[in-house]
Amino acid sequence: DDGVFVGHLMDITGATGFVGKMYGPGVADALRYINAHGGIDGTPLNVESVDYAYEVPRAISQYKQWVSRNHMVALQSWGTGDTEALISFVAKDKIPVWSASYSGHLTDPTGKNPRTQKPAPYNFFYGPSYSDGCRSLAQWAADDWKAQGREGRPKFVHAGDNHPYPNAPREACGEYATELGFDVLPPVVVSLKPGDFKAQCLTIKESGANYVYVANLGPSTVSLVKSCKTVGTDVKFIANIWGGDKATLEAMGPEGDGYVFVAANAFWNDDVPGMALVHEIAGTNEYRTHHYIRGICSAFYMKEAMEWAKTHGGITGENIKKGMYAHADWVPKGLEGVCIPSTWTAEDHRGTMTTFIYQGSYKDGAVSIHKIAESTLPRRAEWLGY
Amino acid sequence: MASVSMRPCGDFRTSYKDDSRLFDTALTARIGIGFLLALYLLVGLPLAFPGLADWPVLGWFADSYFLSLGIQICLYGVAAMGLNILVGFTGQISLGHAAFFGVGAFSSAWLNNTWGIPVVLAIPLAGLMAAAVGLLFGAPAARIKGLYLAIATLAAQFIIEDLFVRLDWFTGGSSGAMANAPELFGFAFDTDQTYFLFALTITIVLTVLATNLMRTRDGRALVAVRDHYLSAEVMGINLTRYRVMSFGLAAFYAGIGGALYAHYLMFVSAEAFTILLSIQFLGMIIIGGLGSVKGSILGTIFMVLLPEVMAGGMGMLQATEWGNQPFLVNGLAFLREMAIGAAIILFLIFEPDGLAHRWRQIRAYWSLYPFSH
Amino acid sequence: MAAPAPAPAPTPVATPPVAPGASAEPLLSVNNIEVIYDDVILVLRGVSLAVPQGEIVTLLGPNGAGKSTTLKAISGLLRTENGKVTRGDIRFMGEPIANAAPESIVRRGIFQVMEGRRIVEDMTVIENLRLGAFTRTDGARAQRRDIDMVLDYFPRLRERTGLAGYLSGGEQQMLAIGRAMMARPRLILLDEPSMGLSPLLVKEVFSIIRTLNRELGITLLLVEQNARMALGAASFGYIMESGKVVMDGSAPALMDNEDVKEFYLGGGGAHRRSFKNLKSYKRRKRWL
Amino acid sequence: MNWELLFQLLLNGIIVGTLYGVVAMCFVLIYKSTQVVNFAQGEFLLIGAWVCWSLLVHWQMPFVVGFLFTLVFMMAFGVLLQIVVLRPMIGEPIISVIMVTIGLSIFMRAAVNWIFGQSAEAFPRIFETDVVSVLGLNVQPAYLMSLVFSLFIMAGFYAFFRYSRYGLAMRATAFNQQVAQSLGISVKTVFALAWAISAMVSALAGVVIGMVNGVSSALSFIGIKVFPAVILGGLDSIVGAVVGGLIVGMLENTAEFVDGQFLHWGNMLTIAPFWVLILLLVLKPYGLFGTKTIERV
Amino acid sequence: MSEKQPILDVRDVSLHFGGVRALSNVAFQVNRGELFAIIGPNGAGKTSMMNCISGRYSPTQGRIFFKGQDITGLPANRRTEVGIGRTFQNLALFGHMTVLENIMVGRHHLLRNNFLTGSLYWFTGARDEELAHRRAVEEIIDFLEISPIRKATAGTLSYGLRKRVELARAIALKPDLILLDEPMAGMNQEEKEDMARYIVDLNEEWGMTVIMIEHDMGVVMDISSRVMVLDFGQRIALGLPDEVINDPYVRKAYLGEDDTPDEPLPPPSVPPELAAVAEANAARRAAR
Ligand SMILES: Nc1ncnc2c1ncn2[C@@H]1O[C@H](COP(=O)(O)OP(=O)(O)OP(=O)(O)O)[C@@H](O)[C@H]1O
Ligand SMILES: Nc1ncnc2c1ncn2[C@@H]1O[C@H](COP(=O)(O)OP(=O)(O)OP(=O)(O)O)[C@@H](O)[C@H]1O
Ligand SMILES: [Mg+2]
Ligand SMILES: [Mg+2]
Repeated sequence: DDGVFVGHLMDITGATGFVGKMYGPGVADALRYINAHGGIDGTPLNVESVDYAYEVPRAISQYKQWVSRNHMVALQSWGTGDTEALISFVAKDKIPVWSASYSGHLTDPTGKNPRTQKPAPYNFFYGPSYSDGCRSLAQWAADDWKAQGREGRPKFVHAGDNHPYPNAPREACGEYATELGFDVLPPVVVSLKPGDFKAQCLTIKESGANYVYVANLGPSTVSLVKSCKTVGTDVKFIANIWGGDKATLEAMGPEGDGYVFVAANAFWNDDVPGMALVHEIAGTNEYRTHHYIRGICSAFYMKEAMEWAKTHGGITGENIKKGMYAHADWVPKGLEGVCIPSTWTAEDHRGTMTTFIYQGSYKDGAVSIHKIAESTLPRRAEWLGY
Repeated sequence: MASVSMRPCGDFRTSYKDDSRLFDTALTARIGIGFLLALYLLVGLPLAFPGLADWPVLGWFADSYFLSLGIQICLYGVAAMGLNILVGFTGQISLGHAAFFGVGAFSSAWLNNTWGIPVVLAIPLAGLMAAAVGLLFGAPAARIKGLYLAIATLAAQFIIEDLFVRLDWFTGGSSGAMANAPELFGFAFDTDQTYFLFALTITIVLTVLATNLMRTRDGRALVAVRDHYLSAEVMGINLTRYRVMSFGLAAFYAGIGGALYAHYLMFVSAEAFTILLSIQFLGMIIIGGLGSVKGSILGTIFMVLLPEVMAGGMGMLQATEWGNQPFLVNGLAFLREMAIGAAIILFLIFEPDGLAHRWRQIRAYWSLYPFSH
Repeated sequence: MAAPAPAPAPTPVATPPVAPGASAEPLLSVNNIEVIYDDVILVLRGVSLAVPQGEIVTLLGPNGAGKSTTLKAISGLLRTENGKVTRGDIRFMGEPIANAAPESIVRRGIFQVMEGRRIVEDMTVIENLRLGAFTRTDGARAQRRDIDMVLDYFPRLRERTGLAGYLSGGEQQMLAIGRAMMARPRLILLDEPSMGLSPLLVKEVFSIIRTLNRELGITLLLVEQNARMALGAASFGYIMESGKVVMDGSAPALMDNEDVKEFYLGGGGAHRRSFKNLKSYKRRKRWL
Repeated sequence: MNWELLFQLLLNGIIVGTLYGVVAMCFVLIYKSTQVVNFAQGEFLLIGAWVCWSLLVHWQMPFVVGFLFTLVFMMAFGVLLQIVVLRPMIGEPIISVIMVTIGLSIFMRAAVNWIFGQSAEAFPRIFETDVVSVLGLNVQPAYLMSLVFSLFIMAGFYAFFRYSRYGLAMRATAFNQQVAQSLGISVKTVFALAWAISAMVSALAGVVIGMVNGVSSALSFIGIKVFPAVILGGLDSIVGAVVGGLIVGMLENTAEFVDGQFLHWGNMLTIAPFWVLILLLVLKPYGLFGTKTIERV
Repeated sequence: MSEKQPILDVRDVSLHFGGVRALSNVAFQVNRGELFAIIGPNGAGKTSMMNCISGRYSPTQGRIFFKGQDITGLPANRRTEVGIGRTFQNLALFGHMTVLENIMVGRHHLLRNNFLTGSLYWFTGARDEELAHRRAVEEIIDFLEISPIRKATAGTLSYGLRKRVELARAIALKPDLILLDEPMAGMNQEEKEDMARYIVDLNEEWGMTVIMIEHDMGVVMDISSRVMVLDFGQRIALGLPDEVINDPYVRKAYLGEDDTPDEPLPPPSVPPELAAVAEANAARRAAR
């Protein structure tokens, strides 16, 4: 058995390298582990991991090379730009993709939602869409507001760059927040590149916002939180899935105390059955962020879909896609408690509606992270692809 | 008086018409046209007879990796040609070319999606729309010159980039817009092979147009404005008109390139048209040779292939035992980036006038051979 | 009136070499050099000339002969135009300087006044003059005195306080010469100093050239189109054509030469040929 | 109208703008002496900040010592850069040199990211307090330090170009390298000097910004961000660079005010300076203080 | 002559740059077919006058009429259409174009193709138009005897050749009035004679009216029909060449003539070191 080819695009050196270098190795390590343990029931995976530096043209030519030279059957990919650019190609070439771009519209494989411009039948991702992630944070914030016993309508504001990735959940989330009883303030634009955000923070402070949804990632969020602390903005920061992790909190230092973010898997030190496998895959005891672990989940869903395909006509892109629909409330074997049970159907690529909500705290120079809630959103039809 | 004409010995022209041909000699004409015909044939054959795609050499011409590089060279090359008209010929540096490229991409998608205009028509129309935007943002060129103008175009880049995300009705906002493959008489150019031929044809047409332009009145006027605008004015050239017009022309070419980009990827997002792309366009024409239509294409080839070659090189490095050194494993990707930067630097140190210049020198050398010097 | 009374002539900074026995060696000698531009265009094909210490030597020739190229080869500025001395050597005070860096050649005491003025347009007259003294290390006061001296030579420049770029052509030429004076070199290479100057100023410039030579002890190699003036000032002359020296001799000898009279002096000495009456195109003599 | 907010924003603009001004001055310095627009300016900041950071964090140096070391290092770095990369480009078309700086920026950014990583790191605490209050606005003390430094640097630059022999030589070199060489000016030395000073001063700005925002690869973007400042002031004016920086700083903040309070268009802070830039250039094609190029025939 | 309408009528033109009064109330007329010369010391305002006529500067005061039409406010680039062409004192060629292209630019206002029709070359008659004008340009090239450098890049030519190309370019405009700013600067006697020839031919055979700034009094005396003298921006004389040259003020301020004659020349001597080089050069010449 010569094996099947799996392409893996990651961003180590590019604009999103900050989290890319956590997620990418998760996928790569998992695939290596799978190969070392018999591959797909004996079929090895020929994996090529390539750092495309977040540059779309490079991703495209790499993709073409894999398709025509290597007969790729599946792709593990990364960013918004390349994922969107590849939607048509992968659909035509029938190559399923697991990306780390969680834009809502990727979850609509048939184009049911009128807002969906183009169905994305071969696109998958593991975890909540950006919209759902933000919705669950809004839900948590609403509870938090009540739990604190505060009066009146809380104010909610989106803070992120004017780019596809941060903007992806803006409207969807705003609508839900309004529904939950928030006053949704005009969004504040904060660059994806870190900088001095005191001006924006003064605006936020002035507007009296209570919950700031941080739509960016990495260093930019650090700058935002620090700048706001400097000018004395008293708000709760709630961040999307890429906006919070241990590295980010460590860079924030004391200012990161109380920082809330959403996640889609258990953490490195959590006491869950599947975590042993995660440690084994990493081959180290050194702390790994939840992005790394999400990469492992992504790879393992693919693996099991391939296994299903192998027994149902062979490992082809088309069969793998069907394999994704074969299970419900599905957790890859060995990762129990790590990955959230997920269900994909031919009409609905929202794997999970459940999210974990974590909070960072800072004490005596040390950062720690705790799960503070678990939230499950209703699988509303009108939210499909939005 | 030393004559500095570089033409092969024995090549005499007997009429002015001969003297104004596209190709310098009958030989180069034959080589050039022959090369293009061969390209059509080699790509077209496996397309017509899919069985041929498995043949050893023909197979390369059906390889969608090579073809996708070819397509990228075509669509970026067209845009680079436009930038060369602006920078190389007219002498106005632009840091906002990617924005016009983007305008073309969004326009073409919009015309096709919203108004149902067939893609083959939408592409030239998108060129015109980009040209209109180019004229608008080029208008300050009537007053602003040199690096000040360059930075004004940088401003245009950021402003247009911002508008891409803002103008929802036009661009689909931050989620971008879908685009369709071009179709002609029911035939869709939706594979790499067909699209390559499509893009190649457009590129050839635009190259010929640009070459013609440069050897006629308005083309000369552009160069005159660059070389000495004060005396150009006295020669009856309306400086403002030509300065602004070159923006329009540049944007037109960029727009066509962008449209080709859109219909190849079938998706357009604002993310693709950043200042980095603008800088890359500049790199293409500087490396290719300012003020040379041919150089624009050569430079594009260089810039498109460089990362690919570097990636290949890194792959090879990885395969050696050296590649297992931990510091290299983590650094491979950075090394590639560094290699790209270094390649650009080294290239410019050794070839500051660009590939087109070296090309001319080689030709001069061979045509004077064995009497060089 | 000769030159406007020059300021009390200060002693030259660059004193001529006094090494005994060195007198046989000219200050500057150019031996059979060949110059190529752009790696392909051969412009000088074996040019030799010598400039003895303390003399004025002139170099004449038609447009495109390679006079400016010769000067640039000496001053090293050829490099900046992608040209190279590919054969032969250039010696200044006995040391080879061919293809050396221009700034090091200036330090040795050769200063070229380039053709076409080449002043720094976005600086004032004074700043341009100060720049001329860039390589000098004898302090601000000496330089200020020299600036005064130059301005005495060219009183017009005194009134020009704006940017040098707005000076008239002739004023710029004055400034260029003045800038060379500021450098106090041993050898000045003057490329067409009279170009664009009014007859009055041409005379003045030539008397300044003589003064520079006589009073400051500066040696000059002078490229000129005004052959009459040039041969009048110089002691020796070379004539170049198509990249070669085709004739040379002492200034009076050259002035007596029929060909020189015909092509450089405008007919036989005293009675000038009228420009108007040259109805038919003339014979051309080439020394090829 | 919320006057207090406006006031605070403007104050913030002035403080941030001074830093823009410092970086802009480095730009102007290189432009004034070589006519080169240095696209690697941001990387100078980046390298300076990282070097200082690692001296403080890994080598545990006291701030003053580490800082001085950084300046010396950057000076050497600038000279080295000139010798290896820019010297061969002397006499080549300016646009090629500009492209070389782009190549340099790609190279240096990758190298720095490799060596130091891409995450944001915080500077160790240097000042006693985290925030100082200036007229009611809380700012990081590093800003005040930079304010003082920039005043010194500005004065230094001004005097340099005004009175120093080398200042004159730099201007001549920028005007025309051939002419400069014919005057005995070593273009190499001028280049080395310009790049060394620029690298050094950039490093200073890098350290200050690093102390405020944390050190990360994004520092390199400042290089592009100051373009409007440079141009507003006029490419070749030191004073203009500072004024340009202040204007851009205040403009950004005013835009933020108008946007945040009334318009809610979003992103005005980043975009407004560019709009203003174009408008201003149309009115004053050489910026506020730039010298008009001489047009004579 | 006086009953003919002047082709150019300059009425009390003044031009100020800040404090500098480049021209003050200058008035003169040039008749059709004249070869009119402007002379004057450096910085007198000659070039400024020409700039006013060609539209580079607009006069602070006064009006300029051309063929009876007021052209004072006409943009520079529109003046080719009415029939004014010029050359420049400081070279202003398009350095990167070939000589041929440079001259073709001169045809700009006579060509009708635009970027669209030009791009479509074969289909829109652009080619035929180009070729037709190419023929006219070749005629000019032959006339000025620059055919060997037709394809040379203008920027690499020697100074004198560039001046000639500039003249060719100005002729290509087919102007009725051609303005020549020091056309003979930087030329030797022989080349001046050629240039004078061209100018006279232009004037007499091509029928162009010529205004020429020139410092070589020989040329001015011989070929011009009338001469105007400017000094400090003011017209100080205007008349036939003979009258003007004998004007005492002109003699003093411009020619500097009533002065002591030139200092006696240094005694002719050939230093020994020159003799050696001269010998070597002679030997090389003999060998060829
Ligand atoms: N940078 C250059 N590149 C190529 N060729 C050049 C260059 N400079 C000069 N030449 C050529 O070298 C030859 C000699 O030029 P040079 O300027 O030395 O002549 P010249 O004797 O000074 O003439 P003129 O009296 O007109 O100034 C000319 O044919 C010219 O075309
Ligand atoms: N654009 C300008 N700005 C300021 N001053 C100027 C400008 N143009 C010319 N001048 C000044 O006007 C005066 C006349 O200059 P112009 O060039 O007309 O002299 P010219 O007679 O041509 O002299 P030359 O024979 O030396 O060329 C000079 O003093 C010059 O400095
Ligand atoms: Mg010369
Ligand atoms: Mg003049």
